[in-house]
Amino acid sequence: MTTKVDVQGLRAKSRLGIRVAVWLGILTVIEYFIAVEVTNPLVWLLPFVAAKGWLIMRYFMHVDALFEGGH
Amino acid sequence: MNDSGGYKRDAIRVGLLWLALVVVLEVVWFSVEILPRQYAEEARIIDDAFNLLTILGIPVFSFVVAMLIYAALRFRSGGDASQDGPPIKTSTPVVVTWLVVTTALAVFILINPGLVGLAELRANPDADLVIEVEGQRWQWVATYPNGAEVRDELVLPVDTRIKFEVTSVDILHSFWVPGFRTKIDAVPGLTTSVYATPTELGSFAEDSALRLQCAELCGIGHARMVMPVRVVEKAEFQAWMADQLTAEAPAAEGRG
Amino acid sequence: MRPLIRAVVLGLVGYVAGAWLTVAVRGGSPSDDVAVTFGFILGLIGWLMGIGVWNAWAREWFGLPAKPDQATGWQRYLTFNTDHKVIGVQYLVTFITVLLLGGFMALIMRWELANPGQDFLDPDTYNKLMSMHGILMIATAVAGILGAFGNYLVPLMIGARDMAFPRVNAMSFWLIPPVAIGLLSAPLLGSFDSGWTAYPPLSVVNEGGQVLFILAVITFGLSSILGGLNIVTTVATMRAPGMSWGRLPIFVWAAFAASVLSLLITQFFAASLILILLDRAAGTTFFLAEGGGDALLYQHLFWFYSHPAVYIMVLPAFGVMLEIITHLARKPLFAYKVVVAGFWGIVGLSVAVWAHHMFTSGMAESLHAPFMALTEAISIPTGLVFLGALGTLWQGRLQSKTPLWLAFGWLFNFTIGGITGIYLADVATDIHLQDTYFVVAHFHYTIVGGTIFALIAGSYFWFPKITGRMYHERLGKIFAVWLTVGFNLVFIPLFWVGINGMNRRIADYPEFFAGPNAFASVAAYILGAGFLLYAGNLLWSARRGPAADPNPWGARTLEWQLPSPPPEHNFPLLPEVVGHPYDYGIPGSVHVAPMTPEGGEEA
Amino acid sequence: MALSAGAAHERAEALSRPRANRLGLWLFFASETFLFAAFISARFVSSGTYKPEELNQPLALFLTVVLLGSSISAYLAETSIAHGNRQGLIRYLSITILLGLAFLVGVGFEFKEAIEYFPPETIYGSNFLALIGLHGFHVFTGVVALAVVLRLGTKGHFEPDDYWGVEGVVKYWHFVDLAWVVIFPTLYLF
Repeated sequence: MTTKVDVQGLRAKSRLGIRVAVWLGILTVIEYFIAVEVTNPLVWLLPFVAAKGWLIMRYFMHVDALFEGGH
Repeated sequence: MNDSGGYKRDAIRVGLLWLALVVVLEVVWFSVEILPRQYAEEARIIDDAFNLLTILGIPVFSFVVAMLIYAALRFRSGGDASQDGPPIKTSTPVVVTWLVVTTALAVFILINPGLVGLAELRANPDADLVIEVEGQRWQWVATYPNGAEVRDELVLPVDTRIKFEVTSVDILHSFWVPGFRTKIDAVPGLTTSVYATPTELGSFAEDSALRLQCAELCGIGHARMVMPVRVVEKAEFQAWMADQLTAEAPAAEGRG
Repeated sequence: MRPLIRAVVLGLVGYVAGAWLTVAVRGGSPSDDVAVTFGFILGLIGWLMGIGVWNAWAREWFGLPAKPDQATGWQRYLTFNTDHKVIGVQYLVTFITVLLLGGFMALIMRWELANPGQDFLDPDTYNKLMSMHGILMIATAVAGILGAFGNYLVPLMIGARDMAFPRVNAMSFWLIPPVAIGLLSAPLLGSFDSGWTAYPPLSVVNEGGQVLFILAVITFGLSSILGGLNIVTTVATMRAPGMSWGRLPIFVWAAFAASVLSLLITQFFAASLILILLDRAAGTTFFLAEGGGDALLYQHLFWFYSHPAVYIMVLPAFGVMLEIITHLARKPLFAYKVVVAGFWGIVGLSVAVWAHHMFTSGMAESLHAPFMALTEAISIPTGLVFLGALGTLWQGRLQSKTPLWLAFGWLFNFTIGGITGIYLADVATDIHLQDTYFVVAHFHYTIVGGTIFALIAGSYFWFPKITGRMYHERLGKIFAVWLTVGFNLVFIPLFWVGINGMNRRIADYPEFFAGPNAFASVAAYILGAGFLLYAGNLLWSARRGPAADPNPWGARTLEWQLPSPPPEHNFPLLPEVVGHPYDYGIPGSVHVAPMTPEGGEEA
Repeated sequence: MALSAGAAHERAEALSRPRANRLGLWLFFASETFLFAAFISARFVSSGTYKPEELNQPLALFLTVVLLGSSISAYLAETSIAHGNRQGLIRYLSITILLGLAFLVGVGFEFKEAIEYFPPETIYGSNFLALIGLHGFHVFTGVVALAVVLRLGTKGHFEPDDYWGVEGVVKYWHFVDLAWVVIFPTLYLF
């Protein structure tokens, strides 16, 4: 029932995830302040949406696993 | 029959069949009158486009039909299912020719009648007469420049460029006079416009193409949401329009 | 039978519970839009759980072992069976039934339209009948071929034992009966009279049956999405060794392309209907001018789905017909790669042509020219399909069989459908023709003449594979001619009345159009009678027909290398694909390595 | 080919199963993207880039941070079970569910506030409430799915080489977060 815990792998992966989350947080805050300060922010916000989307798909959703076989 | 001689013979025969079909169908098309009578300048533009598309469509249609007739007559196998045809997998010249011809045709019709027709229809934004038309379930109300509101008949002067400003009070309707070939939806909250320049006198009583018909499904009364159209001489129109105002006044009082 | 009874009971219980709870919470009547909505949702869940989702699937979510249904024989067809062949047959029988029902409604309409004036349908009933006919037939065209042959044939043709997600597959079929029940019970709430297009504001202000239409069609959309997702995944991940993309049978390509399209854009139909539902039930104002809403928004969202939907209908039909033509002409499919490129060209362009339905809608005039150009451009990839079909017939050894006769009728009809489509893509002519019988005739040529002909031709062509018996060939040919001639007699006159000023969706018309309408009505009854021959032939042959050879056409694709009907899990051995499926006439060429069990040891 | 039916097929299927599952899920996301795209485009078509003054931008920023936090805990849950740490799976799944519920409470509050400022009888209100509602519905289904997986996890399901249930649900949760990444500026920042 209990399987061996791969502590090192887990720690490395967790750290990566938290780093990505911090980046997402930073981007969100910058995005927010641009939106509050700039009058017509549409063009300015698009890169932030794209960057956040890419981070989530790449690191959280593992989109590249789609193109590999197996686990 | 597999040799190139057979191939050529088949090609020539199917080509002749195609040609014959094209000639017959084009002759038929030019000798029958399918489109309704033109009562407006816009009808001419639209009918020209219709005719041109048909003239170009007949060869395309005939090609398929010629191929089908020829294949049905000539390539029928008497043998069993194990007898295979020649293993022609593809042919670059045929594919390229096909692509070039279909693309050329698509580009041609896009330019003429497509863009040309569009330009002609939009050539002139001015109008000599503006009539507001309002759709409601299930009747049309036309308001003339002098303020007359008319519900029972749309009377229009001949040889006048008329702009109809169309809207709706409830749901979607569509303004369509088949004799003019013009159509635009009546959209609540929006004023759309369409032009017609009547060129011939006539009335609904003589020709059902002269009717303002609702063309957008609007419920129970949709089919009968019709207003008769009558095209009259300019002088007669002015007199009629003035009459409407005097005729309307007592009626409005009575209603109020 | 038991699961079906359970499903009906749980469905009803769910409906009543949903409606009752709504009334208990917010008051109002159990027949108002909100109560019906929640009733339908709970009823749908009850139905699905009852038919087998609970037993075969949902138990696992709670850590319990699944208990798949063990029914055998004909009872399999009434259960949550995950065999793709069972599901294919379920779809086929269901949608041919819906087709006949929708056709019957058309005959009632033609009875009313035989003479000007009101005969026996009042305009309101007529509009409702016309709307019902429309949506039933649209559903048949969207899901008929993809559901029946897509499910039955795709795994067989690519050498797989089943679809990638068999339970999702069973669910996408069992979502269909609630759709039918929802639509057909709409008259209880006053039915819906806004056509299958459900344009607001009419669809916001009309009677409550419209809500059932909305819920049923959203459910149908969910079924299409799940079905499409399954076909795409199956083709992408489950092909037998050697079945490269370049060796896929053309029907698989067609089903794959149509599924990609269906998977993505169907959501726009769902979204547009959800917005109508919100306008009706939640007091929003998306399409009502009073609150600043915009009726044209619906048309954009709706046609963004509904124009490509035409290609969801017709791409699988292309696939079916090219299969039939290739096998029965006994020649390689002409320009195979070009045809596949044509399919993808159609998929790509189809999402960029929607506004040609709106040239007279009052939308911005700057959109007219681009949409005209893109719409006319789609004739180029469509033309490549004709190139493939005609090129394959050229110098073939045509086997004179019913499916091929129907293929000829199909090519003829679809040519007319395609050419008349140009008149509607051209802004000038469309201004006159939009919303007339010209449009009605045009789309019947593409959808009936294109898709339904393929559904019928396919039901003959794969009949021996599905049933193990042969249909009656001569009766089949008589029907093929009857159908083609009858169909053309009905719809050719309708082009004329449309051009001359008869608008569509009307119960009454000016005296001027009496002649052609009477003609079309008589022809419609002749056409309708022909379907007795069709149904009779297939029903009788399925029970009493002579046993069919496993491969009566001498065809090369994988499904024909198996016994008829194919056994459960299809392939006794993993097939190995070694060549192209259509290399007729090339000496020594093979599609599949022989599937004999020699050397095949139980591992 | 000398493999018997059962063996060869099962081997082939075992190899293609995770691929099929993943592809199927991504296709579902693609489909859902079109649903969100329809609602988002409806908002721009009806209201352009109009932005009312009454928007509660700080609340939206708070909601964004909550959802972002739930995404990282979902990530940690999946990573834990992939490396054999069941306690981690349970802990982080629970956190994710709590954050998801917090988000729903926040959205509920926002909904109540929004109905006053831009009621559904106005076009902006229609779009705003529909889009928030659509996303909220997805969050709700995500929470339910997470709860199902959490329960299975506590009962001993899922192993480092077999945790598709967790992976699938967590991906869905990230997708809901991804949708919010677009919806947040669409509703609150333009």
